[in-house]
Amino acid sequence: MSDLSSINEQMRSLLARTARGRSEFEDLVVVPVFAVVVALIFGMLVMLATGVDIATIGKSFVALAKGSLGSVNALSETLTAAIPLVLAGLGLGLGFRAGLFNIGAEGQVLLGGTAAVIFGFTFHSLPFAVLMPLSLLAGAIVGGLYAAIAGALKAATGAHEVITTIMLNLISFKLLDYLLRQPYIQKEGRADPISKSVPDAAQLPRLLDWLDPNLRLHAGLFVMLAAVVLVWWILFRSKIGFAFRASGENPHAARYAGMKSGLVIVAAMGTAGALAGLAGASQVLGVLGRASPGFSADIGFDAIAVALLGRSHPLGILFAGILFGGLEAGGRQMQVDAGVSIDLIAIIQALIIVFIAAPLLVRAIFPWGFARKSKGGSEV
Amino acid sequence: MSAVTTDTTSEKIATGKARQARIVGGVLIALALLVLFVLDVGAGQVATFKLSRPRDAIVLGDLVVPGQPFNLVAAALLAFLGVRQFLRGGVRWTSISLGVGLAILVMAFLVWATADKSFSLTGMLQATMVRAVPIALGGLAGVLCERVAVVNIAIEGMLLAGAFTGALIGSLLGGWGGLVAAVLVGGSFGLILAALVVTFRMDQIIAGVVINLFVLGLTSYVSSQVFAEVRSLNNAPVFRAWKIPLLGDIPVIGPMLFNQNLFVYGALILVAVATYYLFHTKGGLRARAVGEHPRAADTLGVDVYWTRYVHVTLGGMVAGFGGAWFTLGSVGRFDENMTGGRGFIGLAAMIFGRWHPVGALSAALIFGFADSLQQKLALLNTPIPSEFLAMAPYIATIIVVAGLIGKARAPAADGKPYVKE
Amino acid sequence: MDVELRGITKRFGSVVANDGVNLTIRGGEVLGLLGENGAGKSTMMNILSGLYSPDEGEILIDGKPVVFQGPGDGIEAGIGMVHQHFMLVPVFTVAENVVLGVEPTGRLGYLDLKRARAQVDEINQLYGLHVPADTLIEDLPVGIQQRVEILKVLFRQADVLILDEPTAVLTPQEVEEFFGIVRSLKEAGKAIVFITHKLHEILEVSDRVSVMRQGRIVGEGDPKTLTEADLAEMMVGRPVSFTVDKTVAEPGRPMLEVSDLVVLRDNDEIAVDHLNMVVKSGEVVGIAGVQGNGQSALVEAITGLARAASGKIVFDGKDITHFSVRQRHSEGMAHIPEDRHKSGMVSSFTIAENMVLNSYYEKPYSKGMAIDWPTVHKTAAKYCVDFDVRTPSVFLPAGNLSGGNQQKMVVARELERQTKLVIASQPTRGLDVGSIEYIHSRLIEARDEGDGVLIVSSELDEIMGLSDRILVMFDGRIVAEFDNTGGKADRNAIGLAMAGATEGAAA
Amino acid sequence: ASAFTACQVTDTGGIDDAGFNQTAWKGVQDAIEAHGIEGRFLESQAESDYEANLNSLMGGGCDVIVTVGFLMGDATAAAAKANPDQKFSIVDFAYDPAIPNVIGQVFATEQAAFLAGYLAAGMTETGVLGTFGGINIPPVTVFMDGMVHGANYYNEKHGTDVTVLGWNPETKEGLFTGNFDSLDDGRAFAQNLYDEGADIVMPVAGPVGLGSAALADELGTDELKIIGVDADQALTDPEKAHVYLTSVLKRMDSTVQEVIEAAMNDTFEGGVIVGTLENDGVSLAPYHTFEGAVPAELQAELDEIKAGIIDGSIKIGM
Ligand SMILES: Nc1ncnc2c1ncn2[C@@H]1O[C@H](COP(=O)(O)OP(=O)(O)OP(=O)(O)O)[C@@H](O)[C@H]1O
Ligand SMILES: Nc1ncnc2c1ncn2[C@@H]1O[C@H](COP(=O)(O)OP(=O)(O)OP(=O)(O)O)[C@@H](O)[C@H]1O
Ligand SMILES: [Mg+2]
Ligand SMILES: [Mg+2]
Repeated sequence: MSDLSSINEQMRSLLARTARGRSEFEDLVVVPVFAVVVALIFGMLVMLATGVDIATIGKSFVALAKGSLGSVNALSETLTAAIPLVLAGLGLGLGFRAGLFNIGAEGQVLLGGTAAVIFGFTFHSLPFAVLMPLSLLAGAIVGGLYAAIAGALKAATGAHEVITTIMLNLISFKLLDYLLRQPYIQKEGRADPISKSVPDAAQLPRLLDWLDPNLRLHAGLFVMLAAVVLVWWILFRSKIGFAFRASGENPHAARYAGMKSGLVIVAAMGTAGALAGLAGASQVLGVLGRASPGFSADIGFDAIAVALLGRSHPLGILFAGILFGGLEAGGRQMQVDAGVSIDLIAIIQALIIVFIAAPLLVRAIFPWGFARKSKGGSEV
Repeated sequence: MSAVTTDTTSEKIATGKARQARIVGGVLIALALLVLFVLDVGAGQVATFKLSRPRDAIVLGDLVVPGQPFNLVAAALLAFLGVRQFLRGGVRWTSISLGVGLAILVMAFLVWATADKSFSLTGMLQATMVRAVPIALGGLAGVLCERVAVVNIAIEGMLLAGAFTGALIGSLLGGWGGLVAAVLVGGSFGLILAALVVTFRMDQIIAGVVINLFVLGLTSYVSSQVFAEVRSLNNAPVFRAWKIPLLGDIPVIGPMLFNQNLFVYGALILVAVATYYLFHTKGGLRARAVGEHPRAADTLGVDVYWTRYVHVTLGGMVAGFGGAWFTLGSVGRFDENMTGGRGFIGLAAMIFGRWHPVGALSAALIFGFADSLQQKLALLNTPIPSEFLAMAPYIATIIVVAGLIGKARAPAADGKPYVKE
Repeated sequence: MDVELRGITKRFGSVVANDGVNLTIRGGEVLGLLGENGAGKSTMMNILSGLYSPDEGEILIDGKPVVFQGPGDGIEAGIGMVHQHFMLVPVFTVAENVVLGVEPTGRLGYLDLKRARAQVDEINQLYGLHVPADTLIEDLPVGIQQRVEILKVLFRQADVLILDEPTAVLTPQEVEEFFGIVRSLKEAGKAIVFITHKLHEILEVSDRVSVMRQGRIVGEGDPKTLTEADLAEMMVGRPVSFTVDKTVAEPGRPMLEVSDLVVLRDNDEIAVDHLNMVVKSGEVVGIAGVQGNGQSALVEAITGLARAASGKIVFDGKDITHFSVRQRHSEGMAHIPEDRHKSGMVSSFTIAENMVLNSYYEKPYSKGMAIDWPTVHKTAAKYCVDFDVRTPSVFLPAGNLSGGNQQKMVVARELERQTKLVIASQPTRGLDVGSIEYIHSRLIEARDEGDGVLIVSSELDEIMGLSDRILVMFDGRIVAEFDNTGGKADRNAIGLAMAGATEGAAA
Repeated sequence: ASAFTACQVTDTGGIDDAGFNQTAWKGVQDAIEAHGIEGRFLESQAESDYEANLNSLMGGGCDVIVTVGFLMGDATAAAAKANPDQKFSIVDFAYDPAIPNVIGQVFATEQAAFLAGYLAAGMTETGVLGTFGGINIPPVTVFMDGMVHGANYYNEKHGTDVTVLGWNPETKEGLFTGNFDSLDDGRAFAQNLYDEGADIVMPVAGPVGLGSAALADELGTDELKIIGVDADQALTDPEKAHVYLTSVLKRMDSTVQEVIEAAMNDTFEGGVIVGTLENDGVSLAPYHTFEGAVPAELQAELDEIKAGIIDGSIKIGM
């Protein structure tokens, strides 16, 4: 033991990282590919069952590919749709890591977006360099505070966050309906429940409009990418992230280690809500330009699937969000080119998630393409 | 426990619960002030609650409540409860005091809102029951699943599937056919959920989310492709209210409990059966053991996977029954997303009801009450905007969950997959 | 009934837990099974009971080969196992736990709890177990829970009883009573497999002993002719010292002074009742006591996990009564928690992450808001080397370590820092002799460096071996104090005090 | 495809919303039937789809594009400005100032609802009417306003005391389901009004109203009658046709068809079409099964009032 070189040798081997195994590669690459294929086949069966003819089905799958990846416009649409999903998904993923099952992203998106709009038109005279970032920030803060309510309730009284966030969602819908009737918020000269528009100086500039004015991809893309990096840093590099993860995995150990559970819960919820709020803000500042009833359009719920599919890892969430964005954009194209109902996309989405999230199922369906596992394998 | 010497009693031992008791005391006193100053009713104004409807067999007079005295008494009671709670800090009484306090508040609020007006109390109670049905059934489905440690986020989707099937098959084969089909389809989704999470070890939450997405997509797709074209496929008969002789004529309570349709009776019976099953039978004992400590159950020869399959499927069937209520028990036709999130509220009711069938039913009734109350208040022209009235059930839930329940304990293995070696 | 295991092999991924094991078990005989942590004892018994299926090999009962599809088949065949980790549903009553799987039922599947209770009481009588049938498991002390496990097996009329580390959590008195039960079972003709890490127990109760190392049987023998030292050497592969080598303590200034401390449980019952005690630097103070007498609450209050309802805690001259866990930690308090799985570690975290679980926020592990991972990894590797934590890499999840190595990891984390006071709760529960030896020497080392050391253990041997001074805790108070310089404290007197007999001897 | 093509982009309610999307689409279908043109629609799932859907219709395939609802106001205006040669029309919305290539279609719905309120007041046996809406927004509440004013006018004329539950035109507060999906809410809200004595209820919440019809069907029409909105619900909900006393028609189908015809005949001119009682853009539907039940005097009064509204001698809500 006292032999210095043997100790160094020991240390070196302890510090060597293990290489990624074949099964990890399969889970990360092979399974998703199979999943998409199987889901499309199932989608085809559904269409056949409802009397759609083969030619149309073929056309619709071509459209799906074309609409999600096939052109600059398609890519732009895919990314545009991905931005809010990834942002909100990052928030949810962070919450999951901290052991919080936040169903409330939808409400946080809604109120965050509304706050960004209100801030934008209230301070419309500020210059772009100030107003746009501050409007985003306003969205993030309001989203964060709204989520923190659920966090604080859990920390103070143990109220289950699933219930409180479901309720806060429902409350936010009503609150928005109410706000949109208020003269200060309602669009000038209209009685409809639509907010005033976001001034140009608060908008996330479109990135590709020099190419074609219809390309909607906006600067929210950078917000999204920055958020991916930030969340990755928070979770895996920062002190608070360590506390989030420890509390999520084993609250007893976290308490033993001196982490304040209440603080961690509120902070994690707040951060998650801020990201969801940012999702709402980027949607109104980049795409919609105003708030209206239900403008969040289930982003917060889809983001749950995105976060879970991305295994609560920022990179995974990025890819899952882009996949969902692609399905959305491609689904629209299916409707345009083949006249297939857009509801079909929801079915295909669901199937893709099933197969990605259940590698065992894909392995069962496609026994080939995977290395055979020894009996009693190490799947734990 | 141990003999505490006399000097201990004199010193202040601050416990978490004592602090909570004091907070509740403060809240109650604040409520008393609220009733006194905000909900104050002008002298001589009366609130009229109609106990009978014109066609009832036994007609009772209206319940006329003098507003000012009533609310003064309510404020006094609240203040008494609050001060008592604050000074004594009796831990055991905290929840009870808060519950009673909230009930008093609701009554005072009703009297204030109804001052010089009237509404039908009987109708409100009946509506409470009706509105509670799908939530209670959703909650019961959740109880069956989570008692064997499978989290069922898919209740919403199963309700929707039940509703859709009820409408489709009900249109083709009549109400009973539709009902059976809805239950079977709900059960199949339960089976699918079980297969995904038990056999394929998929994350339970993802599996649930997916089923919701899938059902919403499929039903919307089919209803827009098929129902829009062939209307006759979406025109199912509705199970009518069936009044139980005599009992149904009891004033106030009768219409609520004994003059309802199949689904209300079904929900009540299912809750009773599930309670009996879970807590008084062999199967229930095994199911709960699987939910609490699957390995222990396994070592005793209880088949964990089989038990989970069976109960999740049963849960799906209950949800399918609850879903059929939307079409066969209410409106006779399907419409996209017609369950409108009731499954999630059912989930909340399950947690709120502490994973107990009766608890879930009670929670659902609280929802139903807040919901029908909200509708009445909207008619009474209170100065509160309708959106805020509509929030009432949700806010009430948050308050109750935060104040009364605290940390409810889920089955210990809830949400965790079980891996056999 | 005789049972034979032939060529049993079981792999978990790349780990070979059992490697061609042969073993024979006979009726009317107690077979002692020994082995280091991770040697494969539990795995083999899980295979015998039908919980796991073997990759190779076969099981023969009275010469006939059998195949178990699940534990149900094992039970059917008359094999019952008391698992190392209790297999009890905490929110069920004793009777419910016992009858689970073989419930007495009435019509409509009605669960006849009355009959269950009667049946439980019958067995209670027969073997003198004295278990209350209607109490919830979570309200029972572990000693009684252990008996419930045995009751479960007996209730199923098992002829082969596998007892996996049943004594790990029992007090000396309870162990004695337990041995009485084991002997009466043996007389009733049952075959018993008894797994333990305590060598004297093997010698005391078993008729035959088998020793396992790294998945294989490495030795068998007759306990009457073997000594503890023989067994230990067979097990570890080298001679092991049993007595803790230590010099006479040189107590210095008071490190921890607890005065009039009152701690309440969640239900507001009093757990610690106006307790006073002192731990000086350079001494080891052991707290002996039967579980449930407030030791855990005392430790929680000292370490900041529980609030002191009243009283004062002074640490090296500083009043820390209202300090947070973290403040106490940075003042130099080390805490080895009683349940490493529950609170000492995060199983899914890497070993490196676990090594800084409670100091990640301090220098040198953090820079600003970020954690300095390279430093953390290097430190963790060094700790692993220093404390002999056997793992291929610090990047593996801590849950993959065997229990002994997990505990060494926790001990390394707590003792490698500059500390003034070490609080160790059940520091060697469930560990093999090699690991125990190691951890004990580390605790003494901490004392010799001038730390105050407070040991809380239900293991009287451990308390006797380590402590310079012994306090006995009963019903929330210190009821007796013994000087243990040179291990001279009176074992019997301590045992009596633990049972609450000598109220008058309190310090 | 040389055939004239009319395209529609729905709002998030979808094509089968039993409301304005569906009614507008009926206008397209009527035009298809009458003139043999082609028609297609795109459904929007979310508001962010509006722009994308409109963009995908640019490129010349559509001779006229019909959009639906105030939510699409901005997106339609933007598309119209970017594509000045493309003809647009938007239902339930108008621009001020007008956009040259967009025809807005708006409706004086309160006029027809006023008649419905008067009729209901004349028909009620309990003296209590009820109404409820989807959410508290003007396209919804304008129906409720008209109903209340019509009932009040009846009271004025006849010295009766008919009350309308569920909407207060002064405070702008009333009974709302908060959604346009939950048919079950339609039943529950109608039950609520019925419990308070209402025997005629007008739900203004798209498909939610179908739930109210189910209740009326179950209770029997002597207990509860329903007034439909938007389209003649006795026709769109034929299975429950017998429960509809009448419907307040907002003839989006006819204005849409009118716009299509204008586009076909090159008489298309940006601006606004206002549907009123005068031009039959709004009206009361036939009574169908209640044909015999409405007294002749009441019918005569209604005709008189209709004339009064058209000539301006009766002002609604004044
Ligand atoms: N479920 C499992 N999955 C993976 N590996 C396992 C599992 N159970 C046991 N092992 C591994 O098998 C080996 C033998 O473990 P086992 O539990 O049988 O040891 P043991 O002799 O009972 O140890 P102890 O004295 O600590 O109880 C260990 O290396 C352990 O890591
Ligand atoms: N699911 C699992 N995956 C990987 N390894 C496991 C698993 N379950 C148990 N093990 C390993 O099996 C070995 C023995 O586990 P066991 O649970 O018996 O702990 P232990 O070392 O005996 O601790 P204690 O005595 O405190 O219970 C350990 O190495 C543990 O890491
Ligand atoms: Mg073991
Ligand atoms: Mg062990």
